Amino acid sequence: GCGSSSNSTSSGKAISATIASEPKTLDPSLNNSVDGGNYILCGFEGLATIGKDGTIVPGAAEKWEISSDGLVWTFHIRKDAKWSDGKDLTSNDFIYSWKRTVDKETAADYAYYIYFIKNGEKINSGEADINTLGVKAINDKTLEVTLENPCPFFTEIVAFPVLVPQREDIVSKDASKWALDPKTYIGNGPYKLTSWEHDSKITFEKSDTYWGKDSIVAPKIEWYLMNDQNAILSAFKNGQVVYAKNIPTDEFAAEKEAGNLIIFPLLGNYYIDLVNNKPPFDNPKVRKAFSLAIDRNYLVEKVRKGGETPASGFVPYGIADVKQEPDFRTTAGELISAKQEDYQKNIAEARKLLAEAGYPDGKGLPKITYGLNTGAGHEPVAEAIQQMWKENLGVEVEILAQEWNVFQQSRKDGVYSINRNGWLGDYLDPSTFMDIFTTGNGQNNAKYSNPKYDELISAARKETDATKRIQIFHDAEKIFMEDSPIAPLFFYTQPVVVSKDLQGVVNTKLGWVIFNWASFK
Amino acid sequence: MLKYVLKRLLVSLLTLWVMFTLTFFLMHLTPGSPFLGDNKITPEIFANLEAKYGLDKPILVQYEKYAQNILKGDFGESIKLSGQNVGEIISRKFPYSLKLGLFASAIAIVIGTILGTISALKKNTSADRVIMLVVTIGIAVPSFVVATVSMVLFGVKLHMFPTVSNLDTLSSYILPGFALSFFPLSFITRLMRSSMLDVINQDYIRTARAKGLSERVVIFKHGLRNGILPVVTYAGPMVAGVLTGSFVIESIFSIPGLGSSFVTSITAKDYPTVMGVTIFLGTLLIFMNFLVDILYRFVDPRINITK
Amino acid sequence: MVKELLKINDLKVSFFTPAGEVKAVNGISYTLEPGKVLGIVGESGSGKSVSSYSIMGLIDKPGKIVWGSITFNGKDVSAMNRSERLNFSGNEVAMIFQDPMTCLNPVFTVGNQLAESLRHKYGKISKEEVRKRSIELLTLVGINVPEKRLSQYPHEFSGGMRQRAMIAMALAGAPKLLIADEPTTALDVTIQAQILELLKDIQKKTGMAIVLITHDLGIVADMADDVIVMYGGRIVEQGSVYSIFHNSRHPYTKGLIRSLPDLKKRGEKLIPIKGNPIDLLNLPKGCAFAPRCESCLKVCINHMPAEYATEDGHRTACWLYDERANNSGEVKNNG
Amino acid sequence: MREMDNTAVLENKLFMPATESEKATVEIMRPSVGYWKDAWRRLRANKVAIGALVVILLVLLAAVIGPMLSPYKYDQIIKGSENLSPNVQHIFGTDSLGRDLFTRTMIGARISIAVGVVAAIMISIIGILYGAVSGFLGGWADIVMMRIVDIVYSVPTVLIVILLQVVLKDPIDKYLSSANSPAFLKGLGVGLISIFFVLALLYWVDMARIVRGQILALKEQEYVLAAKVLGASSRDIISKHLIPNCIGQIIVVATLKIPEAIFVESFLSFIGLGVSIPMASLGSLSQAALKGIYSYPYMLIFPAATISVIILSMNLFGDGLRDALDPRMKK
Amino acid sequence: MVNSEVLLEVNNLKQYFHIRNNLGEKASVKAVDDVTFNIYRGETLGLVGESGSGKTTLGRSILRIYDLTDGRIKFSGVDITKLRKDKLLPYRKKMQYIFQDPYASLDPRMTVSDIVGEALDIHKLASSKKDREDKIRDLLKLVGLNTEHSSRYPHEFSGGQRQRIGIARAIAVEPEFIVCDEPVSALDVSIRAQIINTLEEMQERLNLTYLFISHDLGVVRHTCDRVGVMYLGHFVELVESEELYKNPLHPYTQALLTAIPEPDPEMAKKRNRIILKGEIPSPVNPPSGCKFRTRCPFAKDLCSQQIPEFKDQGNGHYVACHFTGKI
Ligand SMILES: Nc1ncnc2c1ncn2[C@@H]1O[C@H](COP(=O)(O)OP(=O)(O)OP(=O)(O)O)[C@@H](O)[C@H]1O
Ligand SMILES: Nc1ncnc2c1ncn2[C@@H]1O[C@H](COP(=O)(O)OP(=O)(O)OP(=O)(O)O)[C@@H](O)[C@H]1O
Ligand SMILES: [Mg+2]
Ligand SMILES: [Mg+2]
Repeated sequence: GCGSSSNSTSSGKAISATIASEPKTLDPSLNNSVDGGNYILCGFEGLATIGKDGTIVPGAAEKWEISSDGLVWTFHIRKDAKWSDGKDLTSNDFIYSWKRTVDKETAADYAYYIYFIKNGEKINSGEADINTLGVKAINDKTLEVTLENPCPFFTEIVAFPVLVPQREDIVSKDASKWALDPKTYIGNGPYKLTSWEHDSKITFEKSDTYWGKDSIVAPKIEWYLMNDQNAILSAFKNGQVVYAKNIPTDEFAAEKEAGNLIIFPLLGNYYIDLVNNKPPFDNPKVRKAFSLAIDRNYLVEKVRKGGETPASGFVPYGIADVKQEPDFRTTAGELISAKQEDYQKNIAEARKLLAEAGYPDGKGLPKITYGLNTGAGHEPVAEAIQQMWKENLGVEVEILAQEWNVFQQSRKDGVYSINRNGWLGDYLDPSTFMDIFTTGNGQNNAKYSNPKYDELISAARKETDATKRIQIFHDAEKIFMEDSPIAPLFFYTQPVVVSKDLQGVVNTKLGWVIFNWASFK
Repeated sequence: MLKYVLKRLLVSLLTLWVMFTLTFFLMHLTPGSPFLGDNKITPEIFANLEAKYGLDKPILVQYEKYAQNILKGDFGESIKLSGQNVGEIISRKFPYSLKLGLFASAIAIVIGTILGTISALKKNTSADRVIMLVVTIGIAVPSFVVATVSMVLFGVKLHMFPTVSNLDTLSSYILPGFALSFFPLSFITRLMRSSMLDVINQDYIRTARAKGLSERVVIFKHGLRNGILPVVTYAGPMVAGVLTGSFVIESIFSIPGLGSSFVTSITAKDYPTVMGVTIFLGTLLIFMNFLVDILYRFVDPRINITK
Repeated sequence: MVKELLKINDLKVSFFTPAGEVKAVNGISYTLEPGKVLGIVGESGSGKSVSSYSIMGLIDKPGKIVWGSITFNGKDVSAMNRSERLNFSGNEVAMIFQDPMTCLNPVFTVGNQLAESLRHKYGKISKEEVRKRSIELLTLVGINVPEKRLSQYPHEFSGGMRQRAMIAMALAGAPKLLIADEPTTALDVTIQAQILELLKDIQKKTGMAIVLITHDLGIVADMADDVIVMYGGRIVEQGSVYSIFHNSRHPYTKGLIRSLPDLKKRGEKLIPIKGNPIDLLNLPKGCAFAPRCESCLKVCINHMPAEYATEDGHRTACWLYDERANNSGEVKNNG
Repeated sequence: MREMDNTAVLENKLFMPATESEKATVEIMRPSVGYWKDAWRRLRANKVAIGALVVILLVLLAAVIGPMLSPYKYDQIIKGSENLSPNVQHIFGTDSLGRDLFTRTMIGARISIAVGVVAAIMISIIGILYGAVSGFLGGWADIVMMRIVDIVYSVPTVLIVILLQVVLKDPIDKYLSSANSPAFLKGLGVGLISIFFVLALLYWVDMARIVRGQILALKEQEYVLAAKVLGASSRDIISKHLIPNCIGQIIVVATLKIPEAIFVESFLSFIGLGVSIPMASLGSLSQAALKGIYSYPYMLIFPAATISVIILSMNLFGDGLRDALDPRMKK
Repeated sequence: MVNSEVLLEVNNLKQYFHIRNNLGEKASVKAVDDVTFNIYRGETLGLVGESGSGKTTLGRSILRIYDLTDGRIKFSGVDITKLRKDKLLPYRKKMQYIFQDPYASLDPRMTVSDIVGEALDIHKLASSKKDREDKIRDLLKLVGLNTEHSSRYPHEFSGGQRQRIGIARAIAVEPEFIVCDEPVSALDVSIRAQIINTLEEMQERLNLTYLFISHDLGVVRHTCDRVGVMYLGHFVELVESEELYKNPLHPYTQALLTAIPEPDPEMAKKRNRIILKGEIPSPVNPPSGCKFRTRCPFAKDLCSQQIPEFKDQGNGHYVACHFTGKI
């Protein structure tokens, strides 16, 4: 046990963790990854932020009001909110940041987060002037935001790393380099960037200008940038890091046994596209049959082993229904049964459906290909499913693995009959999932198209009544699951190894890990 | 000599240019885009990104633009690591690969040469057999296995060496250095053995003995210098390869070197980085080969480099 | 009688190859007096080189001296300790080889290789001293502009110059005995003449003894005082150069002299020695020359011939000179 | 005249001239052995090489018929038998999906050997032809051809491989599914064929270089000149004289290319150009096993050891073969 | 002279090799520089001279192994200087070459019958497999080898036997003219006479014409009708063999003759040798004027200024020296 965890300040030991390799950037406007967002959340804070219990709590804004039509939000920024160089945080810092993100020139990957704000999308596509964005500084500490559509989950959005404030004076000086140098990386968050050793380590130390600094526990966070799964596990075993994401699947069992493995749910669905315009999957019966014949429990327990939940619908657990509990998924119930005891029944049903579709015992089916990308651990899932279909339906499926770029293209072009796919939600609302299967959506690789479904989704977008809105999503999901354009397999989890000595780590459903309140026993 | 160097330089530039062009077009011919991924990229955003990096222009325009920038010595900005210039990335990462590479090359050459010589001099003894067995294993076992196993064994199980290495202490060089040098070391040992076997039967060795020189002088002065020629030939591209880093070794030992960025930038379709690194590696390779030719001539004055 | 410088007694050298024992030298004995030139002639592979390598201790791995003794200046060579041995080879006895192209190390300058020999002789001497002596030596062997030549590599020398450089190196240790293994075979006739003249010259000046190995009878006639003729690892005949050429007795020697084209007129057929060189792996039980011998006796096939000497020290290993072979060689000598 | 003592016992009649036939009994020519026969004799005498050959044959035998004899199929997922350590039922244990690793290793060896050997052959053919032509022609042709080699050498392999993945798979697939494609090709499958393609396309350069170097030296040999004087065509000179005489070097390079091909296959499979899962190769088995090296080291040991044994024996055999084929190593 | 029919006519033949030196500068080796002579049918023309004087190059140029730099070669009156490869094939059959080194000139991986058979195959001289075998057998017998040798490989033979294989290969195509490039210098002394006899027998039986290259003047004297002496790419003397030995006119020839070791101790020790100084100059930078002047004991100013003409001194004795008869 060596490593740099010995680097401690007066108030306690530094926390060393690894969640990914070198991030693309720490610039809030340009970031496009969970890990980058996670680092940004150390250095910056949005109007709202993530609390100790993982829920959204007021951040840089101490409170906000919403107009009755749900379109105008007024945020009140804390008086004592300051930048790490001591300057006051103002409403204009948010306006500058958001405008920068949505600006066509900036070409931000996450610009669509600003689409919720009035004219955001138009500005981004160059159809509207940047100054028409629905934001207004009432005064230095009051910010008025006008939305495009009512958005009950907008607090979620303002807590997202892409909507944190930015300093115009610094950023505009050198927009491409400011986020690389700790000297110019001025934030308003609980931590200050103190060093970025590329491909090796990013270090944040507690900020003494942060308004809530007294509640912050961990004095220092060291993010190790690592790539190889074995290297990550080794670093954990050697005590070099006390928290690590992305360790080899095959080591889950041993780490669990050792009490190091923690699994928390992630807002995501792992599914396969049953490409709807490719025979035989142009027949919903065939699709449904293929979906039913999958033993989801086996996949979860024996193949993934990461504590995932078998998917009985499309929207994962953890998104609020009308009330917070029971959540959307629980309320919707099992749209296909993922219970172990129902499996034999499902198979019988699948057989029947396949026969009805004209392929009794799988005879007469055209060649079916299952595409996936290599090197990301998708192979065992495919192999297991291949075996299930063979045993249960008598269907031979060919698995074709491709390099990531090539696969993306093939998936987009609909080369295979089946694609490995998955979706991670951006915020806690059913729309983050349901939106992608509207006709012609770029993410709709299953090429699903049902006018009724499309209608429902666009109705939900306009709906201001929360109850009605949720009901629309329930209706839409039912249609969707009946059509079975995809076979959802399971809901993602995040297995991580954490030192038994570490307490107070917050892991959220969106994948953030917050060490602000973490300490060693 | 000058004329030769100039001519060689010209040919090298030409080769580099062809290489560059080929890589450029290959890169653009392969499917995928640096901006696609599991993220929700709307068509607008995609268009913005393409415009930002100039990928919306016709490929020939891009090529011309890029070639112009290269001539100015500007490799452009990485797409994957925004704000970071490819030149900066290379100059930041290369030292790590260089340090490790020099270490590994030195090990491979020195130990390989010694083992090969011993093996040749003690032909068909048990020392020879043991050495040959070890080096054949060195050739037979893939480097990813060597690296991972040695990391797990010596780094984690035995705690002898660090597993994450910034190459700041000597001990952090040992494991990656060994993993990186095992194959070339084995290869050099074999090369050296066979060339030494050849050399010790040469007439000039007999002459040296007949002069009454001690066996040490005969082997180390007269034998080694001649026997090492094939090693020099092999070492040129080998050193170039090793210096530019190995994807496998660097990612397994978390070394922030250049080797990993090559593969990752290709899979990430980070055009500027791929181009920059390719040109850099190509130049290095050509330079190393040139160096070897010079060295070769230095070791063996008969060699006419201009041939 | 002058004390002998070199005495070889019943020397046997074998190479133990996977295919069997190659008896390269099969019991040879001779002596050499100081200041004399001994010529050794014989077929290729007859053991000329190997016998002289054994003097220098140059027999390598599969090879071994299996029998016999070598005495130099009254001292048994095999009983020498390491330092005596190192002093012996190079300083007491020096050697030059057939192929000047391959015998100089190609990667060191001639000066460097010459200095090596000088240091071997004189120990740690200063650079200037080495240079001075090197230049002297090169001048002695007739190399022009020696200062410049010292810093050149062997490949920048012509064949004749390389051979001279070899000779210079051999002379660096001021040896008492020079073994020259086919020193001019690779050279042109005019250069060969130069080198031979040079050797004669040096021999006259320094009085060293020379063992001159060659298969050119002309060179032997020109240079040697005594001659040894070898065939199949044995000495078949030895004697003074005059008696060998004018009174040769062994059928092989006779055949050799007879087959020389120089003595024949144009249009006359040459008289070759029939047959092929022997295979040392399959040595006949008897005389090695028997299968090719015109006057072969039945006894020759299975019995090693005895040696027959005449008063002048001319010795021949051939059954024809046994009393029982009544009609001895003279009859057959139709040369 | 003096006489040695022991000769006195010889009978007088021995001192009669010998007849020709008596002389002939002495001159025994060694029995004539053909080149190949002689080579085979030398090879047989080399115990290490023969040992290696036996090992290769055993592994080959296991790879070819082993899977047929095994009670498990290579892709058979046995529920409830996941991650078993080596035991009586599964002597190499099972993998994380409960597949028998012994069967998979044998299947993997089949693929890896096929890849190694076929690749070595193809690399040799292309490299030899290219190198021989380049070396034989010399001059400008040589310069240009060698620059092409340089370029193939330095353009990033990954890039070409990815591109090939796009352009290769479809046509091969189409060709294979068309009626008139040969059955044995169908048996190989798209994956293997594309691997062979890639290897043939990218990995011949070393061979070409070595052969060229050899040819440059050999073409100045007198026997080549002799063939020229006889009026032999360039093609005959290359194929009958030059190439056979660099066979030793070719064998060395080819045996060194085998491990490379085996590793490249696992890399290619990794980025999607290889054999399609659930089919396995030794390389892909080792690679997969690395992910569980702490908990299940045996998953790595068996395939990695098999690779090592195969390559080790091929190298040793190659060395022996080279020695045996060199007529100068006579006796 | 056996016959006065000119078989081969060589006019102003030049063979330069372009090389590069260490500094990458181009240079040309004037290996054969402006040589003119004739070879008559049935004769043996000897070619002597020091190593590097261009003997081999001349022999090979005549066989069109190299592309000529300049000059003209006529074989039986036909100009073969510019013939293309396919047109040259018939002449390949008529002109052959025997190599100096019997070890390097036989492909180590071919059997004797393959080696000899290759010649038959190329020129399609065998009508059937059996005919081919018969022909090979006859050829081997002709050069004094055993039939059972035909399935052996070159390494199984002694040097003399190998040289016979080389001879068999050369005569397999029934040539009219053979260049023998030092055919015996790599052989054992005891074997040389065998090979020379074989060559002479072949000549008689097959009415061959030889260009016999050697630096062994003894052999040349015995085998050749006329002898040409080369120095640095030039002919310095060309005359009937007896005449050359009796009356050498060129100082180089004189030195050469005295440099031959005399296999007779009395003669050898009595003889008055002319020891030439220095080495043969580089053919890249040959001396001006007479190429021999740098080593010539009689060199005068004129020699460095003017190239001596190679001219007939009467009775077919050609010499290239300014002072012929005066020294
Ligand atoms: N290292 C060796 N291994 C096996 N046999 C050897 C070795 N060295 C020499 N011989 C054999 O010893 C015999 C004598 O060789 P040696 O070199 O003394 O002959 P030589 O008379 O000098 O011939 P040459 O005139 O060709 O130089 C030869 O038959 C040779 O094959
Ligand atoms: N292919 C070639 N390229 C360049 N130079 C050559 C070539 N062949 C021969 N030479 C040069 O031409 C000159 C004449 O060589 P050639 O071989 O004809 O001499 P030679 O009289 O046959 O000598 P030797 O007696 O050594 O065989 C030499 O200086 C030689 O180096
Ligand atoms: Mg010898
Ligand atoms: Mg020649």
